[in-house]
Amino acid sequence: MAKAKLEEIESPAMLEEFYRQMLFIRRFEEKCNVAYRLGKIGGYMHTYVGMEATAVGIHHAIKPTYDYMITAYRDHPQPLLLGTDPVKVMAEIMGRSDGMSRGKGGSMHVYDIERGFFGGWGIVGGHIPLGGGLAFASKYRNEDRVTICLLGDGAANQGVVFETMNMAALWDLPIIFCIENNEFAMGTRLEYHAADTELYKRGEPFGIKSERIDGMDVLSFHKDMQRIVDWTRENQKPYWVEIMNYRFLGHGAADNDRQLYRTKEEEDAAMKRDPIARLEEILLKRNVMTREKMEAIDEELTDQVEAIYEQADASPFPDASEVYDNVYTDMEPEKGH
Amino acid sequence: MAKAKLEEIESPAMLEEFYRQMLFIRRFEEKCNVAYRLGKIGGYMHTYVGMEATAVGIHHAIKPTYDYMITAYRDHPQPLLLGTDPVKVMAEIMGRSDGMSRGKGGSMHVYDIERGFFGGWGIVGGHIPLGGGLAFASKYRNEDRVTICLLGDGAANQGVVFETMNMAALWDLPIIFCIENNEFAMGTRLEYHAADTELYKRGEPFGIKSERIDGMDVLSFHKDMQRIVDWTRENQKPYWVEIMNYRFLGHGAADNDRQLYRTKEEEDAAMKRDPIARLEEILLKRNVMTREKMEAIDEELTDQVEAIYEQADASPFPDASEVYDNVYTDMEPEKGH
Amino acid sequence: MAAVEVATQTMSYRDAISKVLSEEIEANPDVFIMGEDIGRYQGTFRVTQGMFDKYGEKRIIDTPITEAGFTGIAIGAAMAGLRPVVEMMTMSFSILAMDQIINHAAKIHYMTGGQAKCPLVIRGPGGAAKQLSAQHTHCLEGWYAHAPGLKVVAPATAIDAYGMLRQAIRDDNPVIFTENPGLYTVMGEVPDDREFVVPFGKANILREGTDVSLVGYSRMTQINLAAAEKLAEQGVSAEVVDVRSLSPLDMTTINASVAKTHRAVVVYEDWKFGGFGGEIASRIAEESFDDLDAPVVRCGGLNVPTPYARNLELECIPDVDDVIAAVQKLG
Amino acid sequence: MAAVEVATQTMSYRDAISKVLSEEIEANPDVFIMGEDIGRYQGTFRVTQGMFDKYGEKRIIDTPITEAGFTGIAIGAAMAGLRPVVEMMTMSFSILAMDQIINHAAKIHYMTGGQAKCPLVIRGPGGAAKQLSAQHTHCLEGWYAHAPGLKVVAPATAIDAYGMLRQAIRDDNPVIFTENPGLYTVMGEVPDDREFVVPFGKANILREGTDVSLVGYSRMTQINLAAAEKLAEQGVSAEVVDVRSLSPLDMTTINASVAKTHRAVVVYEDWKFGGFGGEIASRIAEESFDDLDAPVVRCGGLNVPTPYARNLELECIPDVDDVIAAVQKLG
Ligand SMILES: Cc1ncc(C[n+]2csc(CCOP(=O)(O)OP(=O)(O)O)c2C)c(N)n1
Ligand SMILES: Cc1ncc(C[n+]2csc(CCOP(=O)(O)OP(=O)(O)O)c2C)c(N)n1
Ligand SMILES: [Mg+2]
Ligand SMILES: [Mg+2]
Repeated sequence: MAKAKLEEIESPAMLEEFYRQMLFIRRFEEKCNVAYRLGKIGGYMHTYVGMEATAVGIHHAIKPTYDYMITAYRDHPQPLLLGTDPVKVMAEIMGRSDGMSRGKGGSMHVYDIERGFFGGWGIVGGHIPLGGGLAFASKYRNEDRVTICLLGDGAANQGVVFETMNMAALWDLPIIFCIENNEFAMGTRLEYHAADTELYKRGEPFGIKSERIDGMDVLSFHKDMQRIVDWTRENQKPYWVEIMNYRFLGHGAADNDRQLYRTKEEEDAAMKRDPIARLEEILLKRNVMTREKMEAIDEELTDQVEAIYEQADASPFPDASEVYDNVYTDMEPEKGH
Repeated sequence: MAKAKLEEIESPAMLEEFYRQMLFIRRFEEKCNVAYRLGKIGGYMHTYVGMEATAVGIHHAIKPTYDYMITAYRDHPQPLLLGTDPVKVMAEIMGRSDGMSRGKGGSMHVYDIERGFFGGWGIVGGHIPLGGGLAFASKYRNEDRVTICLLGDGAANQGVVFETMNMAALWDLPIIFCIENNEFAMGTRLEYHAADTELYKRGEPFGIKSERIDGMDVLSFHKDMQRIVDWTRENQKPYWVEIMNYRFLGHGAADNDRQLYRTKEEEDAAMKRDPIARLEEILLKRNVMTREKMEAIDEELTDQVEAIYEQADASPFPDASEVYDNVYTDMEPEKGH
Repeated sequence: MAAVEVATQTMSYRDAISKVLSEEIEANPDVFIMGEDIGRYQGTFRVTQGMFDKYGEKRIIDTPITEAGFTGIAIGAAMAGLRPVVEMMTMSFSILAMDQIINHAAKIHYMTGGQAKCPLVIRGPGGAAKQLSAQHTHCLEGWYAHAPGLKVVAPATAIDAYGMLRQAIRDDNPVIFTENPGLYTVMGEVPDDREFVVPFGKANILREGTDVSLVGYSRMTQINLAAAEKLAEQGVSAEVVDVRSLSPLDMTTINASVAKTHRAVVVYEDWKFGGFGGEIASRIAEESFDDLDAPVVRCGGLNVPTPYARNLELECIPDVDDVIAAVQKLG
Repeated sequence: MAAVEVATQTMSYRDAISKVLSEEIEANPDVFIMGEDIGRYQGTFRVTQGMFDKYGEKRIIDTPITEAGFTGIAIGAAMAGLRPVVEMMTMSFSILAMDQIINHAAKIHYMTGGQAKCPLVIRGPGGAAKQLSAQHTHCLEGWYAHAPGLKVVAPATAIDAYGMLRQAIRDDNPVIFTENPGLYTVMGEVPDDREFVVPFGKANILREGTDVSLVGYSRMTQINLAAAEKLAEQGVSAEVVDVRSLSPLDMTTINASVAKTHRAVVVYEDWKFGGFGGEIASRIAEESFDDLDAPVVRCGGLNVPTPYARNLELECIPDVDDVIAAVQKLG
C-alpha cells in the first residue's frame, strides 16, 4: 500500500485507495472477532472497527516506514497499512510461529521494527515516553523523521504522558501525540475520567501546539494530519492532537456488555458517523465508484482476509523450546521450573 | 502562635506577629544549618530561609490544626507555626528520642498528625496524591476543611501531580496545590526543567482555578491566600496557585555550590526581595516598630532558638531496641540480621 | 478447612470476596472501594458486580486510569482515618503505584513514629489468567512481602479469601491481598458470619502426609492438592501446606511439617529466580537443617516474560506434573 | 584481583565509573547520559563531574524530576538504536520508573520476538548513604534481578566498577548497575585500557579460605573482606566470594567455594526477609546439599524502613561484627 502524495489526494485513485484500506481494516478486524469467538485467538484483543479513518488518514500523512510510530494495544491496522505481511500480523494475533514475534506478543504486542512500527503495548500510557524516546533518537541523529505516538482518551490521564509532554517541549522533540478520543476508556465514559473533556487543552501549558480535529471524515482528517505532520517535520517540535472518533464494538473482544456504559441510541447516533459509509457517500456523489464496484471490492477484500486467516491458521504453534529465546540477546535465562 | 482574623490584619499586633514568626523561622533554620555543620544533624536537610513569607502567609489564611497540610522535605516551618513543640521539631531533626517521630524521620520527615500536619516527605512529587487523599477524606465526611498541599517547581513536573489534579477536579476535592516556585529544583534552573515556566497554567486544562501570586510580600500574599482558602472552603473544589519565592541558601545543607547554577548577582537581586527586610520597611514606615524593637525581638528569638537547640541536644538518641517499633501497629517484623 | 460453628454456604472464591466486600461496606461507613471500571462497568473480573447500584458512587468509586494517583489518594485518605480498599484491575498495574505503596504506605507508621496509621487494602488478581501476555501477568506478592510495613496475603480457598479479606480491611496496616484469576471459580464452603476472620501469619495444613511437604500459596496450593492426589496414587504421601500469609510468614507450621516429612518442595507461580520461594526454601533449609533427608527443592515459574501463545504460556506456569517432577528429584 | 597486563592507576570507585563513562562517551557517539542534576550541577554524588563542560548538553542531559518519563525516553531511544546511560540520583527513585524498567525495558526483546533490542544502562547508588532516612535508602538489586530480561550487577571494587560498567554500556540488553554510596571512596587499581571489560556472570574469589565462604556483593563484599581479616585473627579462615553479577548468577564459583569450606554465610545489605540472599542461600542449600556441614546462614539488613537516627541506622546495616556473629552461628 503505497503512500499518497498530497496533490493526488481526492483523485479517484486515491479515494479508492482510502476506501480499500479502510474496508480492509474493517474486514480484517471483523475476522479477528470471529476467530476470537471460535477460540482461535485468546487473551485481550482490541479491534479498530469504527476508527479506521484515523489509521488511514495518519498513514497517508507520514512517510511510511521512515517515520516512527508507536501505539497501545489497538495495534492491528498500523502494520497492515505499513506493508507488513498481513499473514504475519494475523499469525501473531493467533499466537503462531509465523507471527511477527513468533507468537510471543499476541494481539496487544504487534511490532514491525524494520518498518518503523514500534508496537503494540499493554500498559495504558506506558508507551508514551517510549514514543518520546523514538523522537529523541531521530533528533539526536539529525534525521527529519517524525514520531507518531497514538494514545487513548483514557491513557491521556496517566502521569507519564505529562512528563513526556514536558520533556518533548523542553527538548523540542518531533513527536505528534495523537489522542484517539473514542469517548470511552474501557467501560468508563470520558466525563467520568477526565475533569475537562476537551483533552486538546492539555498540551497548552507546555507551550505545545494543540488542537482537536474530527477523525471520522477521512478526507478532512487526512488534510489536517498532513498539515500537522509537515509542521512537525519542519519545526522539529511536538504537537498534541485530539482526534475525535468512536469505537463501534466492545472495548475488547471479551467486552460484550456495552450497555453497561452506553445506550443503544448513542451507538446508533455514532454509527451515523461511520467513516466508511461516509466515504462511500462521497464516492457515489462524485461518481468515483458505483455501489456495484464497492460490493466487488468488499467481496475481494473479504476473500483476501479469509485467505490471510487460512494461511495464518496453517502456521504451527511455536515450539516449546522457543520459550527461552529472546529473553536476552546473548544468553539464556536459568531454565526449568 | 494564634491565628489572625482577617479584620485584624495589618493591625500593629498582627504585623508584629507576622514579623516574629518569619524571624523565628529564619533563626531556627539558621541554627539548623549551624548544627548541621557541627555534625549534630545529618542526611539531607533543607531550610526555608528566604521563603518565610510563604509559610506565614498560608498559616494565617487557614484554620490552623483544623485544616490539613502536607508538604515535601522543606518542612520545618509548618509545624513550628502550628504550635508543635519546637523542641520536638528540633529533636526530630537531630534524630533524638524526644523528636516527633522519636528520631525515625529526621529533617525530611517531620509530622504532627494531631495538628493536621501530615509531613514531611522525601520523594519529589510523592506526597501530592496523599494530599489529594486528605482532601478526599474531609469531603467524604462532609467536613469543611481545606487541604494545603505544598510542592516545589521541580515537583510540579512529576506525573502524579497531573493525575492528582485530574481527580481533584473530577471529584471536587477541596485541595489547594501551592507551588512554591523558588526558581530552582536543586541545581536545575526552572528554564531547564519546565517547558513553559508559567507553572500556574498547568491547572487550566483540568478546569481548576489557577493563578500566580507573589510570595515574598507577606501582606499581599496573605490576602491572596485568604481569598483562595475562603473560595476553596466555600466551593469545595481544588485550586492551583503558583507562589513566586526564592530560597536564599543552598538546596540543602549539603549544597555549598550555588555558583554552579546561579550567579552572585542574581542572588543579590533576589535578596532585595527578602520578605523579612520588606516587612521591616513597612513596620518602620508605618511606625509600628523601631529598629531597636526589632533588634530586641531578634535577640529574644535568637535566645529562644538557642534554648530550643540546647534542650533538643539534651535529648538522648533513641534506644537501639526501638528500631523495630512502629513498623506495624500490632506486631513486630522478623528480627535480627 | 477451618472448623466453623456457623452455617456455611457453598460459593466461589470470587463470590466470597464480593460477599465480604459488601458486608464490610455495610458494617463501616469509613470503608470504600476505588478502582478502574469497578462501578458502572461492574469490574473486569466482576468481583464488584452489583455493588455500584447498591452502594452508590460515594462508596464504589470509578477512577481514571492513574494507578499511582488513586493509590496515593487512598493512602492519604487512610492517613486521615478512612479505610480504603483499592482494586487493581490486575496486580501488574500496581507496578505503576509501586512508589506509593513501597515508599509511602509501607513507611507512614514508621516515619511518623507511630503518629499515623495507614489502614489500606490493595487487592486484585496476580499471576496468569489466559494469554494476557507479558505485561499483564505478574506475580508481585514476593516483592511486596519483602517490604517491611506491608502485610501480604495470598489465600487459596474461598473461606480464606473471605476471612482474610475481612481481616485485611479491619487491619490498621497496609495489606496486599493477592487473588489469582485461576482461583475465582474455585468453589468452597464459606461461613455465614459477618465477624469471621482468618488471622494473618498462620499457615494451614490442607492435606496431611508423611513423605514430602508441598509448600505453596494462592493458586499453587490448588495445584499442590491435585499433585498430592496423584502422588497418592503413586504411593507417595504428600502433605499440603498452604502458606496463605507471606508476611507475616508462619515458619513454625512449615518447619513442623518438614519435621514430619523430612522433604520439602516449595511451589510458586512467580518467576523462579529471585522469587519468594527462595525465602521459604532457604528458611526451611536453615531452620530444618537436621530434619531434611534431601535438599529443599523449588518449583517455580519459568524465568521468562510470559509469552502469549497458549502452549508457551502453559509451559511457564508450574502444573501438577511439574510438582510431581520436583518431588521425584528428591529421590 | 583480576590479572591485567596493562599499566594501572590507583583511583577511587567513583573515579573509575567516571573514567569509563567518559571513555565510552568518546568511543561511541550513540552513548549519552541522562539524569537529574548530572550536568550543570555535576551530579549529586559527583560521578559525572566535569562531563557537561567537556561533552556538552547533547551527551550529558539534565532532566526534569520525572523518573518514569526520562527512563521511558531512554528506553525508546535504545529501541531506536542509541545506547543511553541513565543515572538515578539514588536507586530509590527508580521505583518511580519501575513500570518502565520491569514492564517495558525488560520485555522488549522478548515481546518483539527478537526484532528490537534495548541496550540501556541504569546506574546509581543503592543502599544506605548516611541518614538519608526511609525513602532514600533502598536496595533494589534483588527486585531487578528477579525480572527476566534484565541483567543486574553490583561491583564491589574500583576495577570491577570500571570493567563491568563498560560491559554494561556495550551490552545489548538493559543492565541495572548498582553502586553504593559507601563504595565511592574505596580505592583500587584500575587498568589503563579502554577495552577492558569484566564479563557478567562470573563471581570472584577475593580472598581464599578454608573454613567458611562469605558470599556477598557490592559494599557487603568490603565488609566481608574486613570480617575475614578479623576472623583470621580468631583462627577462622574465611573465603570471600564476591558475587558481582546477580543476574546472570555464577553458582558454579559459589558452589565450588562451599565444596571447599563446607559452610556459607550469605551477606546482603537489603532487608533480610524476602531479599536476594534467599535466592543465593537456597541455591547453595540445594546444590551443595552434600557438601554442607552446617546450614547456610544469611546475614541481611534489618526488616525495617531505614530510620534516620544514626545509631538506629547503623543497627540496620550488616557490619563486620554481624558477619562474624553469623559465622559463629555455624558452630
Ligand atoms: C496501567 C493500566 N491500567 C489499566 C489497564 C486496563 N485497561 C486496558 S485498556 C483500558 C482502557 C483504555 O482506554 P483508552 O486509553 O481510552 O483507549 P481505548 O481502549 O479507548 O483505545 C484499561 C483500563 C491497563 N492495560 N494498563
Ligand atoms: C523522586 C525523586 N527524585 C529526585 C529526588 C532528589 N531531589 C530532592 S529535592 C530535589 C529538587 C526538588 O526541587 P523543587 O520541587 O523545586 O523543590 P525545592 O527544593 O526547590 O523546594 C531533588 C531532585 C527526590 N528526592 N525524589
Ligand atoms: Mg478510549
Ligand atoms: Mg524549587
